[in-house]
Amino acid sequence: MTATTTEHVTPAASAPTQLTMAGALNAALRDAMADDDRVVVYGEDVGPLGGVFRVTDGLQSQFGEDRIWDSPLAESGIIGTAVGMAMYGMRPVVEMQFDAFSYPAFEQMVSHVAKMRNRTKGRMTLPMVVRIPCAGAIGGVEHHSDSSEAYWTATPGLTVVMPSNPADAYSMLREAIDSDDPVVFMEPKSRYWSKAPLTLPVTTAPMDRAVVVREGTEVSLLAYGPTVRTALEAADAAESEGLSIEVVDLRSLSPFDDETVGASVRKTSRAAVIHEAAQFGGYGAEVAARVTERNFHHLAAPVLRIAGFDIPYPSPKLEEHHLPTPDRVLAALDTWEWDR
Amino acid sequence: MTATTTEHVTPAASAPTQLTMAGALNAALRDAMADDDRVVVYGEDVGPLGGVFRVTDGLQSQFGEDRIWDSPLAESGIIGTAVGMAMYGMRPVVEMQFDAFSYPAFEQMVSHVAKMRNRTKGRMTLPMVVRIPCAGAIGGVEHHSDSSEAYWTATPGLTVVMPSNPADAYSMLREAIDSDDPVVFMEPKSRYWSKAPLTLPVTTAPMDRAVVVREGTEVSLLAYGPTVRTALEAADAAESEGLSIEVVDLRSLSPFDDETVGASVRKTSRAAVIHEAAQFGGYGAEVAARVTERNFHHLAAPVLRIAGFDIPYPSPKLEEHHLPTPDRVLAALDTWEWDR
Amino acid sequence: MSLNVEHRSVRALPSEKPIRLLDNAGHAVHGSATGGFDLPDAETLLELYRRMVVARRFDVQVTALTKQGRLATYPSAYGQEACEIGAISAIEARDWFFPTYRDSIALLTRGIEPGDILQSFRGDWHNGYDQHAHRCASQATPLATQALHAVGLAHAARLRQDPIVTMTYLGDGATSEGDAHEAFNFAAVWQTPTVFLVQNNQFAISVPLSRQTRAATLADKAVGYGMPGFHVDGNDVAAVYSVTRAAVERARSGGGPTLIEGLTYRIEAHTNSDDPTRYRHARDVEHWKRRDPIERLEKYLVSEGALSEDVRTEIADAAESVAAHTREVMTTEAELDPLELFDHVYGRPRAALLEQRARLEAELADAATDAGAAR
Amino acid sequence: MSLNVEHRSVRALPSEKPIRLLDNAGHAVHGSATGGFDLPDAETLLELYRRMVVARRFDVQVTALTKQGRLATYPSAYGQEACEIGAISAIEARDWFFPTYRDSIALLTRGIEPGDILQSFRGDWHNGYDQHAHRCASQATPLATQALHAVGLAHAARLRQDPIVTMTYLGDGATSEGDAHEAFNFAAVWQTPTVFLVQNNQFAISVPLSRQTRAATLADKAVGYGMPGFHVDGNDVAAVYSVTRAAVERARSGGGPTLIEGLTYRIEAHTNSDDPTRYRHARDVEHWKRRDPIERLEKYLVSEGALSEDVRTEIADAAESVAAHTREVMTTEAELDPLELFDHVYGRPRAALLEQRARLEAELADAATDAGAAR
Ligand SMILES: Cc1ncc(C[n+]2csc(CCOP(=O)(O)OP(=O)(O)O)c2C)c(N)n1
Ligand SMILES: Cc1ncc(C[n+]2csc(CCOP(=O)(O)OP(=O)(O)O)c2C)c(N)n1
Ligand SMILES: [Mg+2]
Ligand SMILES: [Mg+2]
Repeated sequence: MTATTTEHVTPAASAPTQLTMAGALNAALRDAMADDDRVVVYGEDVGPLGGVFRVTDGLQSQFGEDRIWDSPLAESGIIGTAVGMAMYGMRPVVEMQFDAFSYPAFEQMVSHVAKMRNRTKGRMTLPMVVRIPCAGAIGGVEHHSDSSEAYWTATPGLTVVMPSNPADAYSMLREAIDSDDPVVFMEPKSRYWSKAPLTLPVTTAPMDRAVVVREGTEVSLLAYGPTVRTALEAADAAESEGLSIEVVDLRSLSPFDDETVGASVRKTSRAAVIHEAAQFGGYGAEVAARVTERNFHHLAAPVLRIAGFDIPYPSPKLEEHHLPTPDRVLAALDTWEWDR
Repeated sequence: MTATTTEHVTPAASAPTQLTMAGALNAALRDAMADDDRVVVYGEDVGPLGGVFRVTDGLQSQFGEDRIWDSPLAESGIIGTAVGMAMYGMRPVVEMQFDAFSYPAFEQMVSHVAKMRNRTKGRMTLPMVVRIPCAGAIGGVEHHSDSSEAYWTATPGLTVVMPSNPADAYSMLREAIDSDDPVVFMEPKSRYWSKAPLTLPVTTAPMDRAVVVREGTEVSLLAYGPTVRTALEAADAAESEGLSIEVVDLRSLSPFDDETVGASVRKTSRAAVIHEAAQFGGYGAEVAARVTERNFHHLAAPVLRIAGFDIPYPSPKLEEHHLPTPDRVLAALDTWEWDR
Repeated sequence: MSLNVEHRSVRALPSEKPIRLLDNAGHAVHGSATGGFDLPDAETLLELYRRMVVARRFDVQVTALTKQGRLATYPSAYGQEACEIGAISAIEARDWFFPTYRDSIALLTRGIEPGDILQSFRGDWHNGYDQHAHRCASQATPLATQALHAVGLAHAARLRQDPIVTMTYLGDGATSEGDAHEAFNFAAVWQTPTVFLVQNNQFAISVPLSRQTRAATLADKAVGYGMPGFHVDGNDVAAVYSVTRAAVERARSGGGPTLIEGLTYRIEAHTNSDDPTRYRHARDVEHWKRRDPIERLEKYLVSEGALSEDVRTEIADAAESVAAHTREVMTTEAELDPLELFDHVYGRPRAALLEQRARLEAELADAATDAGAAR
Repeated sequence: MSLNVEHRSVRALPSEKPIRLLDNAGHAVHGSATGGFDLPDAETLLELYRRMVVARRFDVQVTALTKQGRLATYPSAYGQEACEIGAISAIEARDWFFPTYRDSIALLTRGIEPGDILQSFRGDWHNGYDQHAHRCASQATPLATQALHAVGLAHAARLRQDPIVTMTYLGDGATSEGDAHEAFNFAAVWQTPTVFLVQNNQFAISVPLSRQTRAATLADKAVGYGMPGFHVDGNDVAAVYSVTRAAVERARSGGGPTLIEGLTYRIEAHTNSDDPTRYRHARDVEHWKRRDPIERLEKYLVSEGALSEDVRTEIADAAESVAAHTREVMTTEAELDPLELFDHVYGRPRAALLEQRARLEAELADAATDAGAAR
């Protein structure tokens, strides 16, 4: 059961340098483009501007306009043409500028991207990656902080992953680009500027595995993307109060790594899932439901969901009240009946 | 706790006639249009054709083209203009021809329909109804049998309801049209031709309430739309084997009626939710998660989800294998450890 | 200033009168009505005739089989053969085609097996032919979505200096969708080698063209994208062929996309579950039956002495044998394996899906045992 | 046949040269370049000048406040005042306006309080003004979506025989979205009283117009919808006002929608978080600064003797006082009640949401107690 624990970073060859998640993603794109000329990148403002989050910074000057270019401003057009490019055998990596701006492409995503392989009995595959800078906590005005993962994970045929740190960002994006199936690659905006010492290239755990990022014995916190940090902070705070929390970074939202999560939950007997999105119908519902289904008799308490409120994402000055904080996580754990 | 049990049909004034669900919906539209001239109906083929399921049959000849008309073929256009019409004070009732054809309107639904009231602190409301003939089991070719409810229920700001029978169809559609907030009104296609004796107008339970449609003591089956019949058939079959099943028709998917469902589950101590949509990330996850959260110590077994497989909806000749059947429901209940 | 003026193309309104090379009486048209396009040679026209006759016979056969319940649904193209066959005949085997549900006869012309084309309408599986082998996408149901795929594939080929062309068909109704607009625009901005054929059969299910657009012609839409647009008599296969052929050549030589509208009419119902008496007059259908695209070409070929009675019989026989073959494959039930439902959702197996597969497998085994016991 | 010919409108290409009534030197233009539109009278022009000067001062003030961190973001319209003010001045109080994030100065001109306009950019709440009171929708962020709302509201009014007009602004980039297409088409088919103003500022964030369209002008798009289109010098407020005014009048009298493109330029960054040096040359910005819309009108008014030094001072003072007022409201923190987050999601209270509200209320009370204890 330790196959997917913390040691998921391959040994560094040379001295590591501090890299942000945005930088790691940029490097992953750069390396993938250099390794495979079928990899092309396009979207809104990804060219000379380098993307509004600078994830594609410098790539156009390195690879030229035939490998990375600015498309017209139309998300359905971006995804729909990427389907055609992938049908031809290219490996398009396209960007949706924010979660909410992927919605115009919803039909292409659900009715084609997700269904093409199955429709054709595997004769037509779509090796494409849809990058979505996701979630909030960046002081964004309306429509800039949505969490769209529940829409994608509810759609059979899509693979949905979300890294929480620079090493995973690099490794998982490389793996997503190498995948013969479409991947929704969600990038937590609030973590873009988080740093870690890295030597590239780095290979972390496979992108379909969850990883135990902190061991503990009494509670399993299941987190992904931006809430992994929240969970770790909560775990640190709890430790000083004598509560031992294990933190699992889900990483892969679809598929869900039942094995790694199940092992953690069976060890601790209590679990809570944390996400920014509204609780009702959120991805946490799937996590809670399946963890309960599969581990009911190991559970000492219901699986908690610590999530955003069931409201549209708030304006910048109010978002702090909406987002799950370490305090809120610990307060939620207090609602359990503890009989230690 | 009996306020919302089976007697939810008001006493009939005159002799009831057999009415299909499609007929009841048609009558509801007709009566709403007659009662309130702000009610207008449009969409694809709703005029002379009367809709591909004939739900709007005869309405254009009765009310004229200024009250009900065929729009251009563009779903985002339909929802987007309905937003504008509702802003003016009309009460548009628009039709998406099938779940999958609502996807082009996803951005309008999520970024405006769901958010307008909140955005404006309640100063601008959108009294509109989006009718969606939903789900499968009608031998439809690809894209004609999707279940889209998980997308809408994951979106704060939307009210989502689904009737399972003609009386509710009438009553809930009237209530949806009367609502000052947008309602996603999902109509299970496979039940359009199901009949019930009815005298109109009929008022059933409020549209935000679940209803116990069959009393039982050992298991609560939580169903909605097309699976209510499945649940009732399973309950009948189980009765002959000495198992007493209670069936709850959820009716309102968002909000969820925690009270009625909780009461049932606390009585029976076992629950299963049944839906056609794929299980992973489906609406049943929310049901299972919240029922567990709120009733954990009353549960003798995990809440089961009996749902479609995690695959795109199959072709007509294979759909029978995908859909939850009464047999599959009963087989699922057998997986529990029973210690009666 | 940043306007990239050298990128701009010539602006011109498509002619409002549809381009026509053969009139309804089967006479060759001369003068400005031809839009400067030449009548194809007799050999080409004869081949187009043959293809249309076979296509029509196939279409009639499938409609009949559908009425007998052998298919879940079938959207007929009866009356639209000039568009369906004229345009598909203008591309080559190396080119890619992106059809809709209505375009089964174009697929037949492209050489796809009837049984493979009809797998989806029969309800066996969503798509029954090998897209790569035929360079033919699946028949799109979500309207206008396939047009973007056509543009994307064309752009990929262009980046690879692969001189292929993509062609896609759309209905008049589909032009109202956002995806149609985005496809036209991406194609024009990227200058992809793409030919858009809008089959304006004047109805979107029950909705007439007047509720779909206020433009004088659907080809007018080309102006807003800076691409050439042509409004063509869609019941004149000679015109459809010549105009699409020219567009294909321009596309192949780097000249970018073209939008072509073929004005035609759907004689049959939208699909078998439609009731067209609710929205159109029998006299309109009669009017359009008198403009039959096959009869028109036949009159011309006969008057030119290019269609002998022998050849006519030979073509009719070929059509009958396609019909017979279609009947045969469609009356044999295909063996379907429900477990295949799980096998193509993802390339990499998912544990949870394998569990579901095993559950269905056990169910099927139980059912087989029960059936055996009952016997 | 079913083509509803009487519904068709005249087909015409918009003039490729932008319609202009005042040239950059402030001279009145004569001849065909005016497109037949008349220069507004001096009183009107003076009022437009006053509004532009106030708008510019406000815009500059808000950009400064944003740099000081008082706003989360602000998309400036510096340089686009002729479009922003010219068009909004062409509608009446009873008409409805559907703006984008860029159009704050049009809202100011419409009489909305600076503090109310800026509530959203300050981060207090998503929308800060009363839409009904001002007949002004919220500033749309999802591109082109508001255009459909404008069409829907116009159609509703038309059904009610309420002679109002709706106006919406879109950017050049937004015209690529499917919703723009659907809005143009619904408006044309339904003949709604709607005026679409495309502010072609030649960039969508960093993406230049040449990557957005291959059309000669964005007004050309009108052709494909059978609606009139006008390509206007968007730095000439006289032209923008006259052309939009004519479109508003035609719309009000039942003549249907109009598409107007104003060719202009955004002088500032896209928003404060943008870095325009990455995608455009300083010399382009300089070029467009020399075509300033306010200076142009000022030259004309001065040369006509219609703008005295006194009036100029009076206008400058008025602009200063708007700026001062804006500074004042924006440097006072608004009292925000986090519990209001729950109060407007639905009209009918939801039990589960009230539980969440109670939870936050308790949290806030705890925090207040802790803060009190700490003091
Ligand atoms: C996005 C979408 N919306 C609605 C439908 C339902 N639908 C199927 S065919 C059709 C009419 C299409 O008309 P047109 O584009 O003119 O093509 P035709 O059927 O006449 O060939 C409609 C509304 C669909 N398939 N896709
Ligand atoms: C649907 C959607 N996609 C992407 C964005 C992100 N975005 C905001 S403004 C902008 C550029 C818009 O350009 P344009 O329409 O020309 O308007 P301008 O900002 O120049 O006024 C983009 C891509 C958005 N707001 N909405
Ligand atoms: Mg049609
Ligand atoms: Mg712009």
